[in-house]
Amino acid sequence: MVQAEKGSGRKTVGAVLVIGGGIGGMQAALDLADSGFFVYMAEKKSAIGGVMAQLDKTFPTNDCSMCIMAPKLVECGRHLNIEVITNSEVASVKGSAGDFTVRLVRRPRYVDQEKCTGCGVCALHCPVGAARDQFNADLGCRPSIYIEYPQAVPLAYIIDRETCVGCGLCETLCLAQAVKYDDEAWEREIEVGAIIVATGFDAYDPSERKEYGYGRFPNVVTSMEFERILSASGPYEGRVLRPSDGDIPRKIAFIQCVGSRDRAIGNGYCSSVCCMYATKEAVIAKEHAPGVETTVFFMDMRSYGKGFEAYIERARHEYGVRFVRTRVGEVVEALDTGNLILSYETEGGAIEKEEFDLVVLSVGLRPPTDGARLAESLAIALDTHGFLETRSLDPLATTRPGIFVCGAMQGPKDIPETVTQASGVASSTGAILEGARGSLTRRKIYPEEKDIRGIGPKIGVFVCHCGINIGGVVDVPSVVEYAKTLPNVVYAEENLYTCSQDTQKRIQEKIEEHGLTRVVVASCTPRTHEPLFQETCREAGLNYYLFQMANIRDQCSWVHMRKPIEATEKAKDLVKAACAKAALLEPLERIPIEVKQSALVIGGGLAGMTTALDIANQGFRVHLVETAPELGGHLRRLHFTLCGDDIQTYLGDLARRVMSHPSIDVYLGSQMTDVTGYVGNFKSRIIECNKTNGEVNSEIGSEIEQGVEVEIEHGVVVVATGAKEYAPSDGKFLYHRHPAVVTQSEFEEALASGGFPTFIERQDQDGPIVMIQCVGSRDEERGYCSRVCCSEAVKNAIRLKRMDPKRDVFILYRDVRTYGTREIYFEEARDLGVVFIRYPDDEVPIVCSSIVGNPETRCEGNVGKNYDPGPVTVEVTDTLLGEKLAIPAALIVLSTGIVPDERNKAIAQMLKVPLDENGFFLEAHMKLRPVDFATEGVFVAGLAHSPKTIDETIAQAHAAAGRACTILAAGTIMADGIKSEVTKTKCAGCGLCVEVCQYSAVELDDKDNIAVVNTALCKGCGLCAATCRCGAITLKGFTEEEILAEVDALIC
Amino acid sequence: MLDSISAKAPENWEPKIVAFLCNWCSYAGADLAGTGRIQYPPNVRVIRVPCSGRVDPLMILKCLTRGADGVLVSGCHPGDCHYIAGNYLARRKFALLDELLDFFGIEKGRVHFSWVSAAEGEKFADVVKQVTETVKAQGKPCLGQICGDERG
Amino acid sequence: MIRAAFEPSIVGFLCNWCSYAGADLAGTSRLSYPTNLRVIRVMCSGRVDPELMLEPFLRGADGVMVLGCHPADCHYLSGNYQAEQRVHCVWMVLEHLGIDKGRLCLDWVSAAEGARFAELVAEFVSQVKRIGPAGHEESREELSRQDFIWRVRVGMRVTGTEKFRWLVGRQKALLDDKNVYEEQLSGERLRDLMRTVIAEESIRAAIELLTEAGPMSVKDMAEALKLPARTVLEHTAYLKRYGFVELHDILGRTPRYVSPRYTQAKDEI
Amino acid sequence: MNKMTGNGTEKGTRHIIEEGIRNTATKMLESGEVDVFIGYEEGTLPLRTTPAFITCPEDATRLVWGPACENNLTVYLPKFQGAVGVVVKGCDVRTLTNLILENQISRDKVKIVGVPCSGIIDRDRIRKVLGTEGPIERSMERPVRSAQVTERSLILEGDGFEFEIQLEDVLAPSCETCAYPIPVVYDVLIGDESMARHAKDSEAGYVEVTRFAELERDARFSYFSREIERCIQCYACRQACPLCYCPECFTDRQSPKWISRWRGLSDKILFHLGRILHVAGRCVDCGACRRACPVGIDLRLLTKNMEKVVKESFEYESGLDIDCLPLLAAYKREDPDDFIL
Repeated sequence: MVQAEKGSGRKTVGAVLVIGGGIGGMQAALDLADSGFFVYMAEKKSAIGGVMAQLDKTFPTNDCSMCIMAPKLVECGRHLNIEVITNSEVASVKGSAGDFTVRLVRRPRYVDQEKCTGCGVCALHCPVGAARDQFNADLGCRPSIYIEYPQAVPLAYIIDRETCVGCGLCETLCLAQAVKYDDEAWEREIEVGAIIVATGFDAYDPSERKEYGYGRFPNVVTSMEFERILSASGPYEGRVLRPSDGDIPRKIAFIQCVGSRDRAIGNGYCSSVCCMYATKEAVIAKEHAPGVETTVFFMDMRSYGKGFEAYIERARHEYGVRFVRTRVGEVVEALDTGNLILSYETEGGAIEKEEFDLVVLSVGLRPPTDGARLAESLAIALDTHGFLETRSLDPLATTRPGIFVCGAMQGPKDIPETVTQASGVASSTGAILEGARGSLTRRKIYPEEKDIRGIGPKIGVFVCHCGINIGGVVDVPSVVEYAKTLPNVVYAEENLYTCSQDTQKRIQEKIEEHGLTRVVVASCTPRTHEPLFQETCREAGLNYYLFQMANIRDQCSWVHMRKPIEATEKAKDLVKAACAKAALLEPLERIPIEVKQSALVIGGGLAGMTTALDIANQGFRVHLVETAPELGGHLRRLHFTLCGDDIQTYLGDLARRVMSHPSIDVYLGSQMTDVTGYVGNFKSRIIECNKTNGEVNSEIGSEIEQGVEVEIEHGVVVVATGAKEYAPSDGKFLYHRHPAVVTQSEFEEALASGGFPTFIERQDQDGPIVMIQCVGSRDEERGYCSRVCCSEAVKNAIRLKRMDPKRDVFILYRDVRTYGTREIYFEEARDLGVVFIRYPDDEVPIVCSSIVGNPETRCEGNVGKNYDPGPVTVEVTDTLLGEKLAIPAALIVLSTGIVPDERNKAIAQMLKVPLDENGFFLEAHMKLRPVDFATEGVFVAGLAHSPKTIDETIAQAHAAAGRACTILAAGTIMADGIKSEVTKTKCAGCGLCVEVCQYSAVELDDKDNIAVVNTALCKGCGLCAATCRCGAITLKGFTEEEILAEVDALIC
Repeated sequence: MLDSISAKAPENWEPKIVAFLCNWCSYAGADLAGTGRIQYPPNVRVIRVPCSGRVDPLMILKCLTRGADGVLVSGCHPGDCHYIAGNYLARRKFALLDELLDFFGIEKGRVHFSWVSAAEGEKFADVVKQVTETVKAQGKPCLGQICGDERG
Repeated sequence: MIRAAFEPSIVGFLCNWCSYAGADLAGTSRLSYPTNLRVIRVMCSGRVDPELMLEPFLRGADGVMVLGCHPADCHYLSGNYQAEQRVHCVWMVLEHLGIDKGRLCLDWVSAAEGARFAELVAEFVSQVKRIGPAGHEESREELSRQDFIWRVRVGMRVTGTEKFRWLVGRQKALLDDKNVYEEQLSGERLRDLMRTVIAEESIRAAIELLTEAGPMSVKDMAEALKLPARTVLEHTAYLKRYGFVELHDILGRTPRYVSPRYTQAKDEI
Repeated sequence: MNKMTGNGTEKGTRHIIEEGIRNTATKMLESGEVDVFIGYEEGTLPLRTTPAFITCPEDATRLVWGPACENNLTVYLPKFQGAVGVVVKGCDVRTLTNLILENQISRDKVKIVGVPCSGIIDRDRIRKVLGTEGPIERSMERPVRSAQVTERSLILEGDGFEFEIQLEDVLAPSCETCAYPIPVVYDVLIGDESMARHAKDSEAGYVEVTRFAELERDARFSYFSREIERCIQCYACRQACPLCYCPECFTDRQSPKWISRWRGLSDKILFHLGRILHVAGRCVDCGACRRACPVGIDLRLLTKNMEKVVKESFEYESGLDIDCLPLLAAYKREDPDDFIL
């Protein structure tokens, strides 16, 4: 496709439009901008961040949502190649893939985004205060001039024209003169090569479900409202209070599936995330309000993701969260107390009533209200639920070429999957726009750096009034006078806004005029503004690191508003400390690391092939290593998808494309034996075995003598080594003992071959087929859920029922985990008459058989060699009936789980990347870096990461490619100058630094037994420096001298 | 002088407290306290470090012997460290220091550690309040006094 | 019984150039009017701050008169217009607080209108007499003296807030001219906004006053203020965020809040 | 003259060990297994031994063993390039383990000759028993000229007197409560385990620190202040410590200047606290620092307390495991967190 377009000479635009600035949109934008494309990000609201910004904590790590997201927010906000267009929507789209013309409409903000410093004085005084604060899920109010949330990007206020009376106060107060009442809506046409839809979801409005009393009873809240209640930045500052009277609730109930799995209201699908977020909220509530009892009322516990099952177990056992399997029928309010009485039916059939102080409705995810309108203007199709239509074998493409989708707009999903899809669309986009890479991106050119050696510190100090934010409390002129008296300070001045454009010019002039070699700015926080001032210094020829900031606003004037004298004293101290440190600063180098323009992909299954193709299509060389003699991996055993796509045809086509791609070198029957180097510069050795049979010894390197060794250099590594299907051993379930016991994939193979499984010929031909779920999953040995088995069972059950409608099919399960839109197939299976029987967690069904001719014998496990097995029966306890059933079966199908490959360990050691407790590869961050490793330049995709479905694997493979290409496309990586450094003569070689370094950046030199820092790997945390007793290792930019100079300045 | 740690503090004595805040969580939390205009005592002076793991216990001791009246070290919550496990490794050192100072007879209220996330502006303010109050309650510290006497 | 003997205390703010001169003229003309009025001379009716209009009630007044020059006659051009805006807004405050707004009157008396002055005084005195003594079964709510004083204090705080003062100050300009968006605001819209501001600020002021006396839970405050606890919670949370109330303790499962002023006062004792 | 050996007639434990050491040294040197063998030889003063660096098998007879073999010989190991045999007591081997963990010594270059230890003497205690001031051999009134060591006692002889002291009464304090008298790691164990002192529960060693910790805070502080004020900043404690091997100690660093010699008590405190932190989780209570201190500061109190803290907080005991991570190179999620706000 790419070639065709190039050949036809059609224009390809090297820019991309991302619609939606939530976590998905941000990730896609960053990945694209980092790999050479200019990104327009159109966001409906006044700030990017989306739903994730509203969340308190995230499962399963309980990370603070804002903490982990903020760096991405800030990066999007100031990326040279991302233009964030807030308050805007797409009006129309013309053209085709590679060359779209998009008309954007931007609503007025009434505040000049460039001028607004986000100080918030306007909002503090705005006379209108009654507008509901949507960010706080309407639990509080906000003024007419507001920001979405304190960390908003762009950090500029907006006027809500609906409620504003136009009194003019904000304009009077704004010293930055940012208020712009005559702001008007404008339209803009942009040219882009591709469009990414990342609009996310809307939460279901539970008012419709009258029986739960939402809207009528104040103590019935939605999960989103509760999320805000839990948040430290929320309406109650993180205290768990109930809205009716501000009391701390004793008992909180979570009602699941509100607006999900509910055909009556038209949302038949499962929202995928509610079981986990409700559990998380139940856990966090317990942390915030010790002693509170939390109960989750659920239908099926869908903790299918990586680490989810363990999270639920911890919630249950460590935190004492109670789980009740039921569908709550009704919620009524108790008289006087505002408490709520829930009625529900227990599994045993009894009707229970229970009183709670607070009820949280776990509302589902819906397509955004304007999703249909957007789809119409983009001319793309929606599925029956209102999400964008995609295919399971091409999950990121919409129905119109060149328009892609990621995140919850494609179907309900959690954050990591959204982020995965986002990186994935970046890759898909990159592939179609390959020819235009770098054509529209901007790059800055700097003057040569000044040589400051021998000049000595000459410090210039710039103290900011920040309008009245600082100047209103701190006596700025006296701070300036004080600064002039400090050692090494040769110049000091005050500014109304040090961050304004004209002050930047002024700082540069002063650097020239006074020959400044260090610059100190006393203003707001370095977290947001240091890069700006560093940039200013660098443009004036000063090294980035000859700059120091004193935070006299966020950590001084704003927090000591009623103590001007003390605040001024503190500001002086902070300036003194900044100057003391500044005098010791040294120019540091941002080292460019050349990147080898090729990738190594380990594993030639679905994930490996997809990744390899993507990277190759983006114009980079790929080395694909597969241990088996042919490509395909686990996928060769699957035949059709849940929605009926033909897998083997797809696989054959995919393998052909990989084999014939000019940029992909395929090493079949080969193994990687060694990796050295670091991001951008890896060197690997591969043993090509070229063996003909598929059996390759799992011991890596055991084939060295026979194979040919090749050494390849590459910039990145993608681990896509897959996983295996669990096979019950020792005759468990009579597997491999009785011919009528097969695994799900064996069953599928038979179904695919057209006929009814031949191995049951000897059996009772008309007997039922019994499927047993959770074989090898969620047990003592493997605590995790294998995620796919429920859908696989449903898939094969439906196919069987279609072929042979009269045959009884039983599925014995613990929780049906047909999450997302897969739920529809679960419904279909039930409609077709498949019987689902739930068995208790601790009573695994027993498969037994007798020996022919001796019906009294009963074999449950290992049976002697010479026997002739009789009919099989499954014994199971039905939790609904509460009794034990014995089902004679024609065939027993075991839904066996997915287990990690035992070779993972060796590969993990070679790449210095971690495995999780189950033996799958452990990504850098469960939420936001789902395909990255902490080790830069190494990525993971597919089953090697955790069990997942085909569409998820494809998305993740695209994602790994997308992430890998950000490094490959950059050509060079600029490493930050804050790095550890070893003074050789002081090092005793004790190796403590090597052990504590989480990035394996420090190694002991074999010869001299001294520590050596690999600056390419060092992240600059300084842990090694603080651990070294000898003082041999220090962190440049945060040396002991510098820190102690600050200490001395602050104390003495 | 040596017999009593809590030499009487002069009237309206305001302690100086040095705080080491990790860049990614606690410093951000302190900023958030500012954005939320949450008021807290002005006695704390912040030194920004990349990670709580950058703080060598010797630095804390040095602060005390140089005359700081109190020290606060704050990092990301366990598990949230931007550098994977810097705070976990630092925590061991801090635990040792904490016990050492206690055994040595230096008041528990001098050196404080806290976990403050980027979303906990309120908590940061509370921590500063608590630290300032406990330090004030101790009066002028002996170590500082020894130092001050010898300097002066 | 009380009513029969009731002689209200009235405080009158009279502008120097017209009303005060008018009162003088009433004197020189030997016009007789009730003795209940105590006059405070101000340079302009525009000098009478909303807080000043309420302050006398705290000190035992049963009625307050603000008298200025006739429209367009103001010695300071527009001081009387400002006074008019303010009185209208203070009436809204009184209304919101359940205090009879007839206790506050505004009128115009020129230097030549001695008779009108005497008439107005007599009229107002009888009006206040009709209303009855301040804080004796005041209004439909039958406020006690204590409740009355308390509400006046709430009212004074409301009139002291920035939002209230800004709106009072801008009101006339906004109604006379177009707003910043070049639109003409309806008086109704502005009054609605004013009412909302007064309602909100009253709750906040009330919460502050309650917590200055000691720790209170949201439920206690809601009961004291006869408001839904939910509303009180929302405003308590707002005040807490900006440091006007603090969490005092948690009794059982009920957090109690207190004003920092209470804590300070206690510390000083 | 010193008689480190028993009275010759009965073959005492000590004698067996001494023979064992000599034989082992001879064997190791002859076979070329080691280039040098480090042990103890008799010193020039009564009840003193000195480190012996034996390179010829025939010199092995110089080696001795007895309760005066106090030095921790592992301190010399990092200084040798070749293979070294070394005599170690239960405590010494734990410093050796640390040195191996910290890459100061390569395990394959050292032959560990373990000795079941029955405790070493404490000179201060002997002095106190004798009631003399200063070193016993230089006492003004009753200088000790020679000493004999029997199985259970010391016989000190001077001009016109003979004084028998029970060994048990003059044991080093750390030996009294020693939990590991038998080396936890060795290549060769001389004698057998029964020859060692009975191992005490490690809790026994903490009695003193626990008692001290119960004092008032002010009392603790003034005790330490008084003790440390006597410090002359000679840094002998650091020099004697086998685990203080930094090429440049933080006390000597010029930039930043952590410690100054003229700033008085505050910097002395900083030095001592800093030193404790640097040996935290590594110190094995061998007593070398205490023996080295010329002014007799009670340095063990701080180190012993730190040992207790490390054990109680992190279930970590220094020097027992050759394959573990050093205390500060590892962490557990469930490490103490309650001291953090």
